Amino acid sequence: MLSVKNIVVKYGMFRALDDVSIDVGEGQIVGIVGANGAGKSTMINAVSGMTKPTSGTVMFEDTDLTKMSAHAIVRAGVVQVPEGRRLFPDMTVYENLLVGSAHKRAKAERSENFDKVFTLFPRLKERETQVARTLSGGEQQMIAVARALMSSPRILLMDEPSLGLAPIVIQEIFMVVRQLRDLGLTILLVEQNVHHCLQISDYAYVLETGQVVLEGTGHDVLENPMTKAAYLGMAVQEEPASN
Amino acid sequence: MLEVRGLTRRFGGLVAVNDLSFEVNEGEMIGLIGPNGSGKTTTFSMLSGALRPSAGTIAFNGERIDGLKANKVCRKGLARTFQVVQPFPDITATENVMIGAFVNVGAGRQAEAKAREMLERVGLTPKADTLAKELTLLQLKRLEIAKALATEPKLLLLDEVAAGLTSTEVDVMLQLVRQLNTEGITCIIVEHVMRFVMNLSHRCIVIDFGSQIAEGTPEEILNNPAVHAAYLGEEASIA
Amino acid sequence: MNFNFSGAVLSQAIASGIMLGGLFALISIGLTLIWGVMKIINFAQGEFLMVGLYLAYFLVAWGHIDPYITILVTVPFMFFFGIGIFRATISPILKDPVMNQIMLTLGVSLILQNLALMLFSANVQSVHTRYATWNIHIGPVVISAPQLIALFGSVICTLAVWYFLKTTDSGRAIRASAQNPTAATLMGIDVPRTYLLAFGLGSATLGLAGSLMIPFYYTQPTVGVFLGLIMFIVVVLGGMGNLVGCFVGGLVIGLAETVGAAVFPGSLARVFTFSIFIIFLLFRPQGVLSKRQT
Amino acid sequence: MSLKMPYIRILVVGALICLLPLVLDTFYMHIAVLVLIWAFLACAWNIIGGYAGQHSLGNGLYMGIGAYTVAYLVNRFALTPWVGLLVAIALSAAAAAFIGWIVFRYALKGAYFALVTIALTEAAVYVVSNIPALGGAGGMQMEYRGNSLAYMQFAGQSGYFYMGVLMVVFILLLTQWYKSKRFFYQLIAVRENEDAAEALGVDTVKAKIKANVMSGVLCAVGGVFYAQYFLYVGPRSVFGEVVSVQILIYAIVGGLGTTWGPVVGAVLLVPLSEIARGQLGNSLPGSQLLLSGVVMVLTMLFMPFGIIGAVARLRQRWQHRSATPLVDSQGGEAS
Repeated sequence: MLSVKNIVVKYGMFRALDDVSIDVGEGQIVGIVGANGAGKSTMINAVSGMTKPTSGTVMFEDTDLTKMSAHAIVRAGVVQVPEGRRLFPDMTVYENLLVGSAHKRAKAERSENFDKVFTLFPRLKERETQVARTLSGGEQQMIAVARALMSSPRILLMDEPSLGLAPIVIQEIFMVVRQLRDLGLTILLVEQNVHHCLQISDYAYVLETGQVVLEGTGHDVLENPMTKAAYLGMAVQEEPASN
Repeated sequence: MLEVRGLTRRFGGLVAVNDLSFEVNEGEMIGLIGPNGSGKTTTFSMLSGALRPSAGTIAFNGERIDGLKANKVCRKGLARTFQVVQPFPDITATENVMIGAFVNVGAGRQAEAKAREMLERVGLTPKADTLAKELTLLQLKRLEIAKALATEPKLLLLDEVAAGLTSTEVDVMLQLVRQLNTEGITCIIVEHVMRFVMNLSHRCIVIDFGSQIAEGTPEEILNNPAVHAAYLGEEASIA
Repeated sequence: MNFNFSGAVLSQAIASGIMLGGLFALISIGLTLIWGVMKIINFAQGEFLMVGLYLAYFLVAWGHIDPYITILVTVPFMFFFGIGIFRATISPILKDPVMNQIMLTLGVSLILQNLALMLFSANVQSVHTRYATWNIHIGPVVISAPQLIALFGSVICTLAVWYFLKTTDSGRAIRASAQNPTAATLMGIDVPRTYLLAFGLGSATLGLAGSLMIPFYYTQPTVGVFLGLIMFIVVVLGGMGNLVGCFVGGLVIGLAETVGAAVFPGSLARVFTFSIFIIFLLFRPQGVLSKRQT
Repeated sequence: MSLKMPYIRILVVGALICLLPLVLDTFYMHIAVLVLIWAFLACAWNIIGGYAGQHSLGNGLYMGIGAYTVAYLVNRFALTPWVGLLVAIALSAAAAAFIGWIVFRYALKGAYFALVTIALTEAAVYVVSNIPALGGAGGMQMEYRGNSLAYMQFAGQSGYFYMGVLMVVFILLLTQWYKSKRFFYQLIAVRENEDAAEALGVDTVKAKIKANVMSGVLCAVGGVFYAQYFLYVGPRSVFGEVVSVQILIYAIVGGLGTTWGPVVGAVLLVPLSEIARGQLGNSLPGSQLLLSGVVMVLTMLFMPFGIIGAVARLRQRWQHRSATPLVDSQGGEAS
């Protein structure tokens, strides 16, 4: 459904992504894990049009997303849940959701989407009239997911949904992700929280300094000792540090 | 040398740093680690005077420095680098470093000599006359260190100097920081690149959700299950 | 200073202050939207009003159109005028430092002011309509009808803009783009277009202000200098982007001017107004109504 | 290049300029004096606006303090302007220190800072207009007491001209000299990145207040000279927003935060607008300010770093093209 081919993203001299290819099949959860600065967020932003790649293509079915502006990509059904939530802090929960469904295609499905979102997150229904910034971190993350769902996505790009949340809330969030997949949504999930992410991923990639170092089913990647190495630097530590 | 007691910082209802206490001895290399958003940078900001603590005390060489403004803290010999590099973009690398040098030096000529010496020390001499905005990330990170060094710190706070660097560059940075330590500068390192911290630190302090969850040598930390849980997420499965 | 004024003088001053405050609120709605909500700096806002006033003046004086009917022309004209200026000047440097935007829009204000001077001369222009003499007497207090209409216009315009921002998708898109442009883009909003719309609307309100003011006010190339500063003062007092606050801020400044004029000699009342502004900026930058944020 | 070179350049240019009265007629001498006055004021503004990066829109306040102080003291007590100059310096220093302390202590930035400074200089207009002793809205005429340096008054324009050259050369030398000093580095650090400056031991509030005082005092000196040249001061001619914008426009067009920028701006723009005023002033009033506005808009759109900045950039680009790119030894490709 989504296919990223040989993508390169440079920030000045720095190659944030260096010839990376990934594929996301319809109805799958595909995970991307890796340490801070490995290029995970860059990957998401390259897909959603927030960063323009130097080379490579991002194909969503038959459309080339690299040629589209960011807001047009959303309207086409590729929707990002950004890192750190990025809510509209001074708007109510309800208004945040309305903004999510402001474009034409989503507007037509607005009331069904509201039903769907409030069944998934009954707590948001209770908090409907509260201003977003007064809610807890977990609730804010739910708004971010709900807001993205309101724009009738066909594929959801989730950037570190567990960031800064308490363990119990993280569990909840991942349960929602799995639920969404079961409802038929395709999800590209970027995470630092390796265990949770890999447990629910159908397929996964491990990124290190802008390159894919490992890929496979979620289970395989989780069991692979290299995954841990990419995170804690244990394997590398055995080498002498001098160059 | 540095004594932190009960350091706390709240932002509205959120407690970013919660009752943190630790000590740093002269000549030590301390790693301050923890997952994203655990309060490391907030801690640094309080130590360096950029942020006022909500509670707790910070003593540097026996003198209270909490509540002092950043420029005063710097003049007492405690310098920092920034996680997101903060150069003075429209002036040259040398001039960037001179601003730090002026803390102890009055005359322009001397400050310039000192700045060039610092640039030499971090290996940035070839770029001495380049505008800061034209430097690469690695060069900017070195510049960040050179600027801090020019203030002649006794204690240096390094905030993510290795983040965003390629692995070869991390090695270069590693050597540089180790060199500084052997020259007698005490360092506290906040870092995400674990290889970097683990190779450098004598002792690590791990924080999560603003509280300390572990302390010990790098080996001890690596084998601590609480640390694993904090970094990799708990192993509990999702039913 | 003259403190021994009578109750009648004071009540007239208060009544006039409320009228003037309504006027100040009316001219400040646009800036509340542009600067308060969208954080676009426009130091030429006062000159935009001057353009609106001249347009209304010519329609009434030369076109012999009823001032309240000129709204049909002034509002759409100012909408497109604002969009044109925004596209040509402000939009290309929207990401530049704030100071550059200030300098640029100051330049725009110099251009508009002096173009007006060249084209229309420095003479003070005003129109004579049958409304000018309509007065309402309440006890010893006299209120002029056109001023009262402007006050009503100000209330209605405030409510309309408030309603637009609160309940329509375009209004919410404006607020969303201001609060977090990245997130707005990620929700499918065309942010640059939204900026254009907001700026156009903010400018259009000055067309309305021009039409409502011309029956009792005057126009002159420099009319926007003082009124422009008043707009900024009102927006700061109202609490940056708070429409109700803007209305209250307008009233505060209107009262400060008229009551000040009753107390202080000559134009010293202006100094009183500026002092209120500076004190507010220093000690209560969040405005009259908002609670202090922790 | 020798370290003394910039100083020598200033002195040589100054000396050459002194030859101008030999070739210029009265009209152009008048323009030349105006160029010098505005160049001086723009250089003074450049300290707070260009080097410290705090774009004050109210430096007319200090210029007005200078002009009014000298006019009042000369008219009322028949003092020599030189005493007036000293009093003006003291008064403007006090005002600038007080305003700077308030504004920077509360960390007013950007539009807020601009608005407060406008409000202050506009308030000064209304205050002065209401003080009969200062001539009210009509301002004050000063008496011509004869061609004498003691009265800072000269029969022809050349006296004012030479004095103006001296002042501009002085302020350029001062700026150049300060450029290698700790204080100026601190100002630039404040402009470029305040947090980083604080972290490197710079007391940013103190540095900004000092810059404001320096800039304010020099603007007052410019105001004194202005009053002595025109022998008239009025609320709108030395205070207020329009004057304040005029003070800074030359620095911005010429090149912010450069020694020569304000001078270049004044040399190019003042004659243009004066000629526009002379030629079109009657048929098209306001043409000179319209011109200023157009120049300001174009500068911000196409060369936000001013003429000097644009030239430096062009030269840099040219050098870059001719030089072989340096390969960074450490910053190579990711492995």
